[in-house]
Amino acid sequence: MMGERMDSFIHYASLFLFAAGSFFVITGALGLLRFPDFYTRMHASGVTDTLGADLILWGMILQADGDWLLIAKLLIIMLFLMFTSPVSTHSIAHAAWVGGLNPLLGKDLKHSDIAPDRDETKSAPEAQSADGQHEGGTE
Amino acid sequence: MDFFAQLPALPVVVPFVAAPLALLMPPGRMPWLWATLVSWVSFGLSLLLLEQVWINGPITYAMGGWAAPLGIIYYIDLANALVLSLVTGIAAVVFPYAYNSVRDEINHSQTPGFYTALLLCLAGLTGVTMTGDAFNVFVFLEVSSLATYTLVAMGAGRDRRALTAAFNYLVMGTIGATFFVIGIGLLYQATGTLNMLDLHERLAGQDNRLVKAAFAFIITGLGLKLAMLPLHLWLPPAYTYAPSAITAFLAATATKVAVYIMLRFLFTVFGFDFPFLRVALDFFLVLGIAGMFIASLAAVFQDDVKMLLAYSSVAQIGYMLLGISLGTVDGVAASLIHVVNHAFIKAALFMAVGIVVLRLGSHQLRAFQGLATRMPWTSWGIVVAGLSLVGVPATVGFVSKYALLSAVFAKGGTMEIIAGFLILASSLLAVVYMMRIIKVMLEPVPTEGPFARNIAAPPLMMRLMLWIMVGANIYFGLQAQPVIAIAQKAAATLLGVDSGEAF
Amino acid sequence: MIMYVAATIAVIVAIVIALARAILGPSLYDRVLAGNAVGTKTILLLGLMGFLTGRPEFLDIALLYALMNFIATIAILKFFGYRTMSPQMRDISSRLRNGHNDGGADG
Amino acid sequence: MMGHLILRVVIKLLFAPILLFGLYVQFHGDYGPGGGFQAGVIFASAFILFALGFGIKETQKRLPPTVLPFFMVFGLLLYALTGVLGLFMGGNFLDYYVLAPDSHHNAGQHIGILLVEFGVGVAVFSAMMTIFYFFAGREPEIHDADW
Amino acid sequence: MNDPVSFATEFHPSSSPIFFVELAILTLLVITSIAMLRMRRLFGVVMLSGIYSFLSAAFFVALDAVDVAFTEAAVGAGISTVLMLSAMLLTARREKPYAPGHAALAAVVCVIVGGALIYATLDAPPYGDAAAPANSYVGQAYVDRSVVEISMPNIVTTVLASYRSFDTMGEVAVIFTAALAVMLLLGIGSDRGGKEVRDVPRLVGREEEAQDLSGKPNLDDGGKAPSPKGGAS
Amino acid sequence: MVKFLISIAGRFIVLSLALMVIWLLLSGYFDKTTLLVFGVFSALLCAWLTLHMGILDDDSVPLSVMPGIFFYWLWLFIEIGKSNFIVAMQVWSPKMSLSPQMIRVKAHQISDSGKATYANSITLTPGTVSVDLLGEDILIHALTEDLADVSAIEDMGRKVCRVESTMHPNLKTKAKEGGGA
Repeated sequence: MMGERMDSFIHYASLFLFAAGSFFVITGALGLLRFPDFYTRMHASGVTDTLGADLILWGMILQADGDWLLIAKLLIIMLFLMFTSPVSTHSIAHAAWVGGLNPLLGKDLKHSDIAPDRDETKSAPEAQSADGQHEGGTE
Repeated sequence: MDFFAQLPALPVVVPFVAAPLALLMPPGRMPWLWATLVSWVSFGLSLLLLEQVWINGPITYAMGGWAAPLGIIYYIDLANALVLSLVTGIAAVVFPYAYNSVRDEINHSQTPGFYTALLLCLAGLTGVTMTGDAFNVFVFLEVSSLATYTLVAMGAGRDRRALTAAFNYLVMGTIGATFFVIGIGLLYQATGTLNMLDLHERLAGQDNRLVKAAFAFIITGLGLKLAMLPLHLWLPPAYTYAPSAITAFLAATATKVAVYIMLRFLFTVFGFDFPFLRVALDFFLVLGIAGMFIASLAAVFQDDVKMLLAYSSVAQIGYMLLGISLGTVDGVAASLIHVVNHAFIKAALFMAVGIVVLRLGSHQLRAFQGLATRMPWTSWGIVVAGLSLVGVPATVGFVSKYALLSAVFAKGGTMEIIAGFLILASSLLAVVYMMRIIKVMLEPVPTEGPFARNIAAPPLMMRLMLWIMVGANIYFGLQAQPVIAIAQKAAATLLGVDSGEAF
Repeated sequence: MIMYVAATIAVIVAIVIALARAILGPSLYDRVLAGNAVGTKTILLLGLMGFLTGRPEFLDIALLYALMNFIATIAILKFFGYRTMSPQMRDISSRLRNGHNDGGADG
Repeated sequence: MMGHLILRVVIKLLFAPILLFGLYVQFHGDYGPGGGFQAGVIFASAFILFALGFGIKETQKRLPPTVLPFFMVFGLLLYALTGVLGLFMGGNFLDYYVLAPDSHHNAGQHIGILLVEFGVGVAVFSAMMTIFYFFAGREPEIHDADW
Repeated sequence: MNDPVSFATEFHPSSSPIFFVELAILTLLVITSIAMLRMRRLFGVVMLSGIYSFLSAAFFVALDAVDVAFTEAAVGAGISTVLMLSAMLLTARREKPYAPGHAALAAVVCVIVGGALIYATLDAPPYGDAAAPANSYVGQAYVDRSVVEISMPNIVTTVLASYRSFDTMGEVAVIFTAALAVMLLLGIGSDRGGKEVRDVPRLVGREEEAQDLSGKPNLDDGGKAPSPKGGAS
Repeated sequence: MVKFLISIAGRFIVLSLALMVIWLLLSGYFDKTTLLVFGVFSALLCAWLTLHMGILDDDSVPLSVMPGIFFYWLWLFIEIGKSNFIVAMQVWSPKMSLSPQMIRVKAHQISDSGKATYANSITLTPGTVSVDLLGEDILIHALTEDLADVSAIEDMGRKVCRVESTMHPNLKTKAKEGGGA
């Protein structure tokens, strides 16, 4: 009796987790398509990477029928994703930033004025001022 | 370990195990000595195997002890034993020859890698020759091809164009291999087996689209590998820019093994029960004749001796295809005889060119000016081998042309009779291009220009090996009976004696 | 059963959208991001397929995918930021660096 | 101090588990998907990841390119010599039964497959590393701006 | 319904959901390969080929070819991307415009090959047919006999490492040869080798390249990205 | 005890044990002796390789954050969930009201792994991505103004700091000396 109720609870819980996970996966993908520039899309893909994937993986864990081997593997995958996906995102963002791709900033989504001052030895003062502006903008 | 029971595995296993060891040797003489030793051992083993097969008939050897349809077996009849002896024999002559030429053309520190690749190439070719498993053919074809691409590209030390040539060869060769393996896949789909004899049995009576497509893919793939006429474009540059020793080795072995595989697939796997085969054979007749003429004609206009000889090779493959296309025991035997004899001819010619390249640094026709006075031994070698290429009596070239012509006239169709005359006509083209070389060699030594310098006598080892090859040209021209007998019997086994005169 | 199917459909739809982003671009970084996203979603797809066919041992492959996806992305970062695979990772984040601190960060 | 801290930290953290995963795939080829080939690739990928994070010079200091040919040869020879061993023990080439002739659990086959797969793994690992070293360890030659 | 094992036994290819997954992945593969063909920028091609590998490995999983999928994931998606990128650093980033005649020829060849393959499949046994020769003859023998003869759970391993061990040895030799080829062509002693690698990234010329990255108008993508020149002034 | 654990030998042992556990989890075969032997061998080999590659330190065996990090993760999961909703709402709203910001926060963490954890946490919570990490500065790209909440992010940083210092109070001083030098 108790076990049966438990089973159906697990069933509905995993159903919910799958539904929510699917929703977030779709959301992330849609964001990837809809958002205006690279940096904003990055956030959208983060939705899938974190919540969507995790929810679906949790759903699978509930569905694993107590097979701890499966659960362990799913947890390992989840952990691995948790370690690597932010690093991947950060790496791409960093590469874009260093590569001189300027983000759209502010409500009106203007391209920022942050100078891609890669040649900082020559234009150190300018870089300083640019950075100053940029800092001011955040407050 | 029962030596004779294990004999079939050894010609592959010995070079295969020896190859990686060569990589660890110190650069210089040592890897060469090792490779030479291995090639001699392989040659000895192959001859033993040939003898065994001649006496006892076909041998099967199950790799890993797994019998036919499940495991891979080696199936050795006279056809592969003959080609195997040819490949290892050429290796046994070319490897000793290679030392000086390689020292000149390849960076000293790369010699271990070079000989490793050479031994892998040898192992791959022997593996392809002996196997009785269709997929195993592909695997070992890839081993040898990959090694070959590398070896061709090694010519870049002397001429950067070797890289382009090797790349083109790589692309074409890979496409060929892909076609081949697609064909094998389709065959597997149709029959569920990969063993050649088993394939033949299970293909009997199957004449559906799957098998037809498989046949087309396999033949096209192999056609690329053996440089059948419209698919030959990779061959001339690859042969031209490869290191001298490699050209001599490849010209005498790689395409020959491909021809053998073609024979094996045509007659052992598909056989005359497969109606589509006749269409293909007619196709080969046309391609063979076209190859003979177009490539010979192209050879006439080359100013680079290696390029010239490479085109001549394409033309000679035309002869082999012509022999196959007859579909008779005589025709296939003539084809096999030509495989052997042409290997002797081209090995000798390319080895001679290699000596010239070593001393004069070029294989342009101009470099051959005055060669008759400069290097009389080498020049005589070129003359004898050239005469053999043309088909002058008392040389191997005559034997194979004679066999081919008699096979053609014995077949007796109109088309075949015409083909017979065309063989004679294309031999005239061979006379023309060989005469070009000989004429230049007879001119006086140039007094100016890049080739006017004094040159030292070529290394004894190279000349010795060249003359062993030239000697083989004459010896087997005079004593043609053994090769003819083996080839006749091999062809009979390939076709299955009864179906020999199928149409 | 039905929920696996639903989740699988969702993941496939997401892959389609990400693929569209990968093909559309516009910048190279968008492509990398989309490629990475396809990788993550394929991991999910693999897991789901494992459950769908009743052979969840496919999860080994999913783990391998996660690893390879990561390596590929890092390689691309190297490729972008450094134009060579050889040197050490070095701070080239010059935008942030404007005179103050970070001792030997730029080597 | 080197840059790209996040990457380095995560690579350090994941290095050992990735290696372990490679070995797991190597030794569980009998039971699940995988085997020597995949294991070699995974094992190499851990080192490639290290090289991406810490520089190829640093990697080559720890895993010198000069030892890789030895590994390569060892792997291929382990395979081939397992076969030759079968030859010498009275079977055909690559016959594993003769390695443990009196076993009822096909122990010879298990030993043979284990040895052979290990050879594959070592050979593939070192071959991948060789290819990576030679490709990645070179300066770009063409500096064209058109990406 | 929640019992995966019982489901596996009544697996039937054309009615199961996995069949539609296969179809979907196959469609995606086609789309990806077409996009790869259309793309002139080599980097994008590498990117898409990585995606292609991921999808095709998923496809192999759907086809139950787990070991193949494993290999594809390990080699195709990860290592080959890394190696392709490394190789790209040594060459141009953009495919040269090709001669139109060659494209026509290539198209004809492709159509012929594709036609031949389709022609072949017309007579092929249906997918998943247990009575097909490929499934019934040697394949079935492997399944039946490996339990007795080798007693190992993974039949693929028994086939690769024991029944057809000799082939696998050849494959290892192929990989060995590939590494050897790279060693000979790029290593010490080759006319391209022996160059010292610098431990400092090349900064010279980076600026133009970086600007290019952020998008020059003449490039096919990056239209949205700003010109960094405006920011720098 | 602690001293031993953060010595090389201690880390080696801890790493080997952890790897053996991972092996068992992956393998699932407890009754096959050969596999267990291989497991031990593999774990030791991997640990040795880690040592050999010179990366057997606090990053590869993050003992200093060990017990605390799990509670932190629990907290982080909730944070991730919350910020996911904000981003998801942006995605689905017909008219997006994005206002991306670039902000900068200080990373006060002592150890590299602490900093990396912090930066990764920022990236993991959707809406904020750490674009650059240099010295003590983390540059963040935030999706909207609400998400660009410096104080909330720095609160996360303090939590990471606390996790970091739970086990090794002495680490702090040590690192400070190192930082000062």
